[in-house]
Amino acid sequence: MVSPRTIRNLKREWRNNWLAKIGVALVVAILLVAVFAPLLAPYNPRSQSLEDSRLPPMGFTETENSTSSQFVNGSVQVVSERTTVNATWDHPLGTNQLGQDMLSRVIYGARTSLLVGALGTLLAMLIGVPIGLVAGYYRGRVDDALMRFADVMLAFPSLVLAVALVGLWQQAVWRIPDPFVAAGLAPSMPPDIVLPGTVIVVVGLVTWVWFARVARGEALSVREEEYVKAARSLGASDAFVIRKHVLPNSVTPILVLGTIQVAAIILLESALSYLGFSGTSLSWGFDINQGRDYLATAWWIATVPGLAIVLAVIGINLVGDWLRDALDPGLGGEGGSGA
Amino acid sequence: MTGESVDRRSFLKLAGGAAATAALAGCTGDDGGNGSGGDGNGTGGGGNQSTGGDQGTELPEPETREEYLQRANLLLHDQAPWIFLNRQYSVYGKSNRIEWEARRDERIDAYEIVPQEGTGVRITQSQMDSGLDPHDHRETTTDNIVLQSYEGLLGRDADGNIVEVLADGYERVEDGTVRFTIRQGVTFHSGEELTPADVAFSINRIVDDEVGGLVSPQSDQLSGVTGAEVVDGERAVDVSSDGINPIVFSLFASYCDIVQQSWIEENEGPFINSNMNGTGPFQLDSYEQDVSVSYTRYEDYWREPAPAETLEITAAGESSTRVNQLLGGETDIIVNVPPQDAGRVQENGNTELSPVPSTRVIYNAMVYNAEPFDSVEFRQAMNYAIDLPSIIENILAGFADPTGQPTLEGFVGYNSDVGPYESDPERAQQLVEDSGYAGAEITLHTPVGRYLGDLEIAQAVAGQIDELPNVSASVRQREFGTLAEELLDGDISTGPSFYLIGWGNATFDASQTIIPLLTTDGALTSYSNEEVDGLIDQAQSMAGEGAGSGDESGGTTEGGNSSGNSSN
Amino acid sequence: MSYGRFLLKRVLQGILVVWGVITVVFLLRFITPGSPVDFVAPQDASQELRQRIAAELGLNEPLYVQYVDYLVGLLNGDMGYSYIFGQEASAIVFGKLPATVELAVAATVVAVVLSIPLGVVSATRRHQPADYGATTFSLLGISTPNFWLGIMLLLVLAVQIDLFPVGRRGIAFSTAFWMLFEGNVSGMQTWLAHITLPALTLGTYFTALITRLTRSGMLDELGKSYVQAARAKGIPETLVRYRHALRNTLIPVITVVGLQLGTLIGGAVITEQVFNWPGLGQQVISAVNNRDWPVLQGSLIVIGTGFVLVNIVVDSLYAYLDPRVIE
Amino acid sequence: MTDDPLVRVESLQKYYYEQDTFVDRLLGREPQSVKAVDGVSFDIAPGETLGLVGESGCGKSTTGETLLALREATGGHVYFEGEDVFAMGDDDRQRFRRRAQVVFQDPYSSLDPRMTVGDIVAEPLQIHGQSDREGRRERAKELLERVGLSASQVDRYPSEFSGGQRQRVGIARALALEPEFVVLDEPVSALDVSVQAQVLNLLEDLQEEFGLTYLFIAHDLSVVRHICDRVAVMYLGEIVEIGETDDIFEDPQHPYTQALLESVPRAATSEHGRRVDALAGDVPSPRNPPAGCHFHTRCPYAREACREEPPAYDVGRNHEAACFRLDESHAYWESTPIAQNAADSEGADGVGESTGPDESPSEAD
Amino acid sequence: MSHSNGVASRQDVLRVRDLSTRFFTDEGQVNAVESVSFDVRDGEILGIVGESGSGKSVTALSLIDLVESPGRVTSGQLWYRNADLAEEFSDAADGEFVDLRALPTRVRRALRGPSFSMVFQDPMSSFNPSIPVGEQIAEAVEVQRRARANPRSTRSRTQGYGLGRYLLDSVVPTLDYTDDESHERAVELLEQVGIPDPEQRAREYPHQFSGGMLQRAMIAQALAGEPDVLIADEPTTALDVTIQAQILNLLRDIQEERDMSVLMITHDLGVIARMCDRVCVMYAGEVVERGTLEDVFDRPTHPYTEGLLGSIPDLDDPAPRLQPIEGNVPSLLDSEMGDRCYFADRCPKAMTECLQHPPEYEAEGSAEHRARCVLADHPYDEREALPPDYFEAGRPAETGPVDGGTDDDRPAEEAQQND
Repeated sequence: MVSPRTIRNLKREWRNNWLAKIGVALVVAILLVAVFAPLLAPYNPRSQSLEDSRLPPMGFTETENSTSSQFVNGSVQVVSERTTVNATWDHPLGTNQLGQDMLSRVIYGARTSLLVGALGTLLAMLIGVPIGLVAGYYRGRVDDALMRFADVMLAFPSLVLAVALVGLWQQAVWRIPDPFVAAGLAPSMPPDIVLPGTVIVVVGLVTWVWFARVARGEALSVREEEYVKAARSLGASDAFVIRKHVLPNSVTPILVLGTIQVAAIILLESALSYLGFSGTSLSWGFDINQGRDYLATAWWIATVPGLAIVLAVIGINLVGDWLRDALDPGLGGEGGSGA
Repeated sequence: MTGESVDRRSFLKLAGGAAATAALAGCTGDDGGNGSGGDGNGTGGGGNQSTGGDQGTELPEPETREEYLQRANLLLHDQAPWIFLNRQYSVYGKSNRIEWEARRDERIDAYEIVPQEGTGVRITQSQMDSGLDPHDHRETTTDNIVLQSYEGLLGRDADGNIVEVLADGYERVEDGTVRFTIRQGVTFHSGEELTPADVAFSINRIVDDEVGGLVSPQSDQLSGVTGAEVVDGERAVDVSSDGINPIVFSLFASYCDIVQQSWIEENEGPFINSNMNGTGPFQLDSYEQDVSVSYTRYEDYWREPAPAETLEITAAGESSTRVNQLLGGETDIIVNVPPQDAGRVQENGNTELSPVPSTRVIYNAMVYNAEPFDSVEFRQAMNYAIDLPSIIENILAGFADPTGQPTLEGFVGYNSDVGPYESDPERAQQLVEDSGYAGAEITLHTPVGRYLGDLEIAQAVAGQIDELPNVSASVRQREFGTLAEELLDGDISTGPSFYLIGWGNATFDASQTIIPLLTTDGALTSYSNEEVDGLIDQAQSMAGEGAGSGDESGGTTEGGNSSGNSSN
Repeated sequence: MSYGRFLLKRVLQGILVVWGVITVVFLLRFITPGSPVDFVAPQDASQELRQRIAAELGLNEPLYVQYVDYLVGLLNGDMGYSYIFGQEASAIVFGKLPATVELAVAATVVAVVLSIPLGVVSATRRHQPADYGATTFSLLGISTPNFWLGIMLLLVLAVQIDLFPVGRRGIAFSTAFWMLFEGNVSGMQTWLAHITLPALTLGTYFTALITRLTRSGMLDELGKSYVQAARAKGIPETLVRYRHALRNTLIPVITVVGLQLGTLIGGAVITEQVFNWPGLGQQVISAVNNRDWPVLQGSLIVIGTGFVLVNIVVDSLYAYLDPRVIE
Repeated sequence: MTDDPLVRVESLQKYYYEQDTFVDRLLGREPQSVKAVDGVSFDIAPGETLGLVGESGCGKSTTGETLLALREATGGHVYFEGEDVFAMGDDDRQRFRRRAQVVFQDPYSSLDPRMTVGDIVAEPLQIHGQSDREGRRERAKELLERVGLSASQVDRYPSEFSGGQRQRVGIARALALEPEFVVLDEPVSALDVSVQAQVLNLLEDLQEEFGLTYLFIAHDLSVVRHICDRVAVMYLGEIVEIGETDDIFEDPQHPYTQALLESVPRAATSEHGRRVDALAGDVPSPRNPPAGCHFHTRCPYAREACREEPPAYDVGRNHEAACFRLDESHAYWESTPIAQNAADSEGADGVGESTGPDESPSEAD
Repeated sequence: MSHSNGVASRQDVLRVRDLSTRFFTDEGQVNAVESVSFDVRDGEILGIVGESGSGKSVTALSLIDLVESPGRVTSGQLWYRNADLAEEFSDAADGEFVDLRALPTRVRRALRGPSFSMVFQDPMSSFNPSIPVGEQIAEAVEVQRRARANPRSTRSRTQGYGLGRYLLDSVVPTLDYTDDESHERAVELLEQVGIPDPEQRAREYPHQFSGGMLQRAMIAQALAGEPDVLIADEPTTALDVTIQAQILNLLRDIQEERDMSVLMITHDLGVIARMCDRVCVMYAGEVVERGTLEDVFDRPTHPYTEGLLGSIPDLDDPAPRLQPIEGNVPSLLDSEMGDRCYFADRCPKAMTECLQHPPEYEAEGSAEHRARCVLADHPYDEREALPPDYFEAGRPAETGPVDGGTDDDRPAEEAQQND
């Protein structure tokens, strides 16, 4: 599937492109964090400690006007006091309004983001690639119909459609037992990986078009290649040709697009979570939404997960750029449906 | 209720057949009481609860309407159909440009606002109206917009006392009929004078689907009212009710805006929803749907014209946006200042905080017939699992009062002997074991941004329950609209079985909380208990003393009469 | 094929797509759980009343009749009646449209004005600081969730330093524009103050995207043989770059921008939410939450149609710039 | 060469339709036909090499692909050993595929870059049901050796080979099923001269060794002269002249063939400064070919009669040309000559598409 | 035909000496052109012939300074006869000749058009697809017109073309840069190269032209500056024979009419034979043999030239068997080019001394005849012959990197030409 030439190109681009190295480093780091979240997270990301709420990240000290009310003699009195809150190494990235450890939440958020990104992309691929290949390979009426349908799908901005679908459909949540917890390695961590099923299905449904377009374009050009004609002249069936020639030779741009789409879907997921259409609370977008109300008093609640998103997406985009530059599938940035 | 003792037989006689079952239910509550050790209550409620726990039969028989309601509250405390949370505070932020006192019922009456600089007033709510038809909505946000232009027959002052508005007199004519006399010299913004026919039309438009081209969602706000008609030859309107309707004046003090019959009949729905023609202190200047509503002072108002010449109401869903708008001088009054921003508003030289306990109770409903909430022990365990004082202190910064019963302090029917559950995770764990639902997984549905700190409260509650080793809890954010639809659709099985919601009761009467929320046929019910139903039926068949605190007029005396009648 | 025929064909194609959009939107209701009646009827409505409402909504008709009714309604500008707001859905949708268009256009202007020079500079000063700066900016730009960017801009520019108002639209552009005619610039100032942050927020992703496209496109074009041929005939480098290469760079950029408009509108939804901007995006979200079907459907159709329209314009521009397309 | 022909092509037609989408129909537009191959007939005897020569866009490659049923013909018949190829059922079609192979022009695009040459050469065996992987590999090695490559290269990828070597791989693939008939579609035109000669020699050797029959498609007349037994000259989708190679090259009958031969620069000093009477104008578009004789727009001898009806030729073993001038009694001689200037601009009119490679436009856009 | 006499008396217009151009690619240094020397004379057609990868196109691009990164002209001199320049840049001058490589880039670039111009192989990709053909030719005219009006200022050539116009022009095709006069001249040029209805065609876009017509337009464009030397890089390769004949006729007519010098680059020996007075044969970046047409075609000395001629099937004589050169075109990677005769591995007459890189020897024939082969010096000695498998011994037969045909390893030539 991967020819030595591809590998050579990848290596060459790798040598010359320090951005690619940063990208791969970021992605690997985030992957590791996501996989080993239960081992890495210092706390259960859900466990609260209201007394420790809104601790700033290391290096910051917050002066807080804590105002509270007291009901005295049938009327409410507002009492203000100025307190200084110091960061502690117990919570290097601080805590949120419920006293949950931000570091642990960011670590667990990586899981949700990457899983939604990967599964959503996979679903989009599984829908889009066959459609695109069939349209491109058969052309004519089939292509006409499938591509007009793709045009229709394209006319809906993916975020708008996703909001509509997630909002209208029942939220399905998939729970997968966390292997580390099951194995007793991290007993205090959440026992399940919670996946927002509806969100995954919806992001797949709203982004498959990009895969269809790219796969179609590839199929259109690959089908004109003489080796495809050669295979047909040998009596190969259409299915054989698509499987053995068209698909493998379309794989590179599809993979590159897939990479970019993971980033786009992470953004999409975070946007959905931010808008409150999320199936799980262990999500970066969800935390940003939470932090929104604390901008003036606890800026880190929204800032830290936002930075996590930026880093993850930059990493994936850099890897995507690397793959594209090395393999040059000529996408030119057309793909993607970022939010 | 203290000191009086009534024997069990007479209690049974009063409560009717239902009481037998109620007693059984009481026995169930018994076990819970024993398990709890009987001292889990706050202010002075401990002894009482333990007594109630030991022997329902030892309780004195209620005699007045208020006592029935108090008994219901006690029972509900024991049965724990909710996780009792808090009374919400309305925390307003206001700029020093204006003078204004916040009200307890979440309404912002712009007539009371006195600008100190300039002549205009700007108010920012959490959301805009859902159309300007005064009879086609039931949210506070829309009320606040509509009620600047429309008025009812009666109203309430800032402390919740009933005052006369478009009616200058009201009395109970007979059991099912009350009479309002209509004020003279009131004109609609259209310039035409208010007539009794307009009043009768307005009432009928709400309660009768066939009148006014509208199926009003407010019909249950005037529950019991069946219709109204003009009294021949008098400037008065008779309102008839189904049954005695003890709180009818309270209802009219809170609900029923008066519209002009001809204006409604001549115009289409979309027009009515984007224009206003009331009798209130402000008339509509411009309306931008879902964006802003501007008013100018109505100079021919029947009272003194309002101090503010112009008024603009806008909305910002994000509380931080509202706070920043206030701090930036972009608005004068904002609603729902979140506790974390209270300091900023208070310490800023140009703004101040204006908190007031509201009439809204925040609670987590547990649907009585859904697993695992069909177990009283489990429900009680949930109450013991949470640390309510910590939530109030850390999340709400004290802008809330803890509750232990559905009815808020100061309401008719409030049982002052019942305090909040105490935080006791060990007992909670034990109760969960007893309930047989150990290992249960529950999901708390909560609206976001609807109530002060709603999501945070829900998260804290779920987090604290989740700390129990034998229950796991998570939160699911819901849009208020959809959640409310599910809860209001009349089918208890379609909605979630565990949800956070708030209930505002502008009538200051326990029945208006318990009936819709905790009786078998309640519109928003999550609970069914024949004993409670029986107690409430009994209460509602008596004219209580006081629909509304400080209710001074007809209600009380008339109520006395009808009480006697109904006990026959 | 003549340009006119090309346009005609493109418009017809567009109509087909819009029809598809309408059909998908129409069908959306039938793949969604719950009956529309639930969202219209009062909670204690009797079965009889629910029936009546269903009949009024036409829900008892066979699917195709409802479909035809809906299509006919749309042709007459009738998107249905919003029971939530007691308004014609079309009035609500078109009432919100200008705010979104304003925001989207402002963001596009920001993007175009910033990105093309950035991309050109980046491509022509390859491996120089300007290039690194532009590349880094564009990488950050496409990787930053715009709602977060908006929040951060608000935090810094509106909350910490009080440069801009924190939210809401302030004044409609049309109003500000007419005020300008009366010699009153304050309207325009207000408008600018309010739209700057949202437009920047929404425009950043696009700026970054177009910068990247322009840079790589420009590099591509500069490597093509016609550029070499132009140099060979003695054309000065500036002319080669701008008169020849940039023009051909922009052709594919325009198409991609057209395709990515969906992202812009999607971005507008969330930007509106962040900045309390009363546009279609907020409307969609509230319609979803309220199950306000007529408004939701109307909004989706207007958004889809807008996308198609803009793409027709883009394609016409494309064909104008690159006459090969017409063939 | 008196046997029955191995391949007989009768009035083969291949039209493409453009502007054939739903929207075009909606606009009430007639699909525009492109007559890539417009009634071509010829025979190929067993063991012989027929050259099909013409300029780009004349339809020669399309003819090759259509007669192998790689593209669906719009008219005409192809008989392989007397059996109608277009009427074959699936099994027969599959048998036909074994016996008739093709080698393509472009050594870069004709090999799947993601397969090893071993897999490429063995692919026909896989398609035709040889499931034994090892056996296929052995056979691939044999074939590679046979075409002058080393068996040790079986696991290499096409990108590691030069153009000439790739073309050898392509030939090996065509030979894998031991076909009788091979269509060689410009097999050497993408190669450098020195390598081209190697491949031509190889093709000749293979023909001899396996008794192959070739249809050799080319635009390079000198290559055709070198390798072909008979030659058919195509112009705008039609055959204008067909005959024995020597006859054609030494005594061309059709004005087009004459011009073609005249135009080719010879690699000899005697060529220096030779002035060629070049044909005027461009090849007209196949979308709208000129009426009558397709060549009349550029023909120096064109007369009014040429505009009226297309000339025909006989299919036989003889030297035939489709030109009225060969018929001494034809009305042509009485009609008025057409001025070349007019023809020039007419030729220039429809030139839009005539410059592309031999590939015809796609079936639908 | 005894044209060689006339040729000898002509004056040189360009003397190329030891020109080397290298590409610094990721795989390593590619020696695309190596120490190439030749002269171009007034009014003659010089042919450069070679297979793909031989460096002929890069040589042409090196002449007009169009080699692009990662390529660079690394050494050599380009002596161009121009009295004015020689006077102005006396440091770089040698009599009337001036070394182009020593001139400032600005000056050198200004020579494109009036001194040198180029016709490329693929007219379709050498015209900007989105600008009308006439406009592109007018642009070439305009540049030269402005340059003539103000020869010392490069800025004048972009005058009236400010920053705003750049952006505007990239969206709106404007005729503002060129004026009517230039347009008229463009139409005139189109007419001169035999394009019917030039007024109309000038307004059309490249894709509306046929290949032959577009090549004519390209020639018209190249003539806009009235160049001294016209470089034609494979001008007919993309065309059909009948069209090729037209173009060759046209080129010859124009050359004769204007008495220009033409540098004709092609892989087609037939085209060389028909058009050129003198010939350079290139192989692996070097000129391996040069001389008059007769020298090279009739008395080839280098075995490569011989092999090339033997590989071509003769149209007039169906020889029973071709005599190809065995092996493949070599890699031009510096690291893989030993210091030997680059042809030795394919050469049927390779000898031990061919393992040393040979100098240019004079060969028999005209005084011009040179060959970079020891055989020009002394005859083949079989005793010295290298064993036939000498070059295969070290590495497996025909491995990838050895031959220059693999697609990664052709960066130099492939960038400029596709055949």
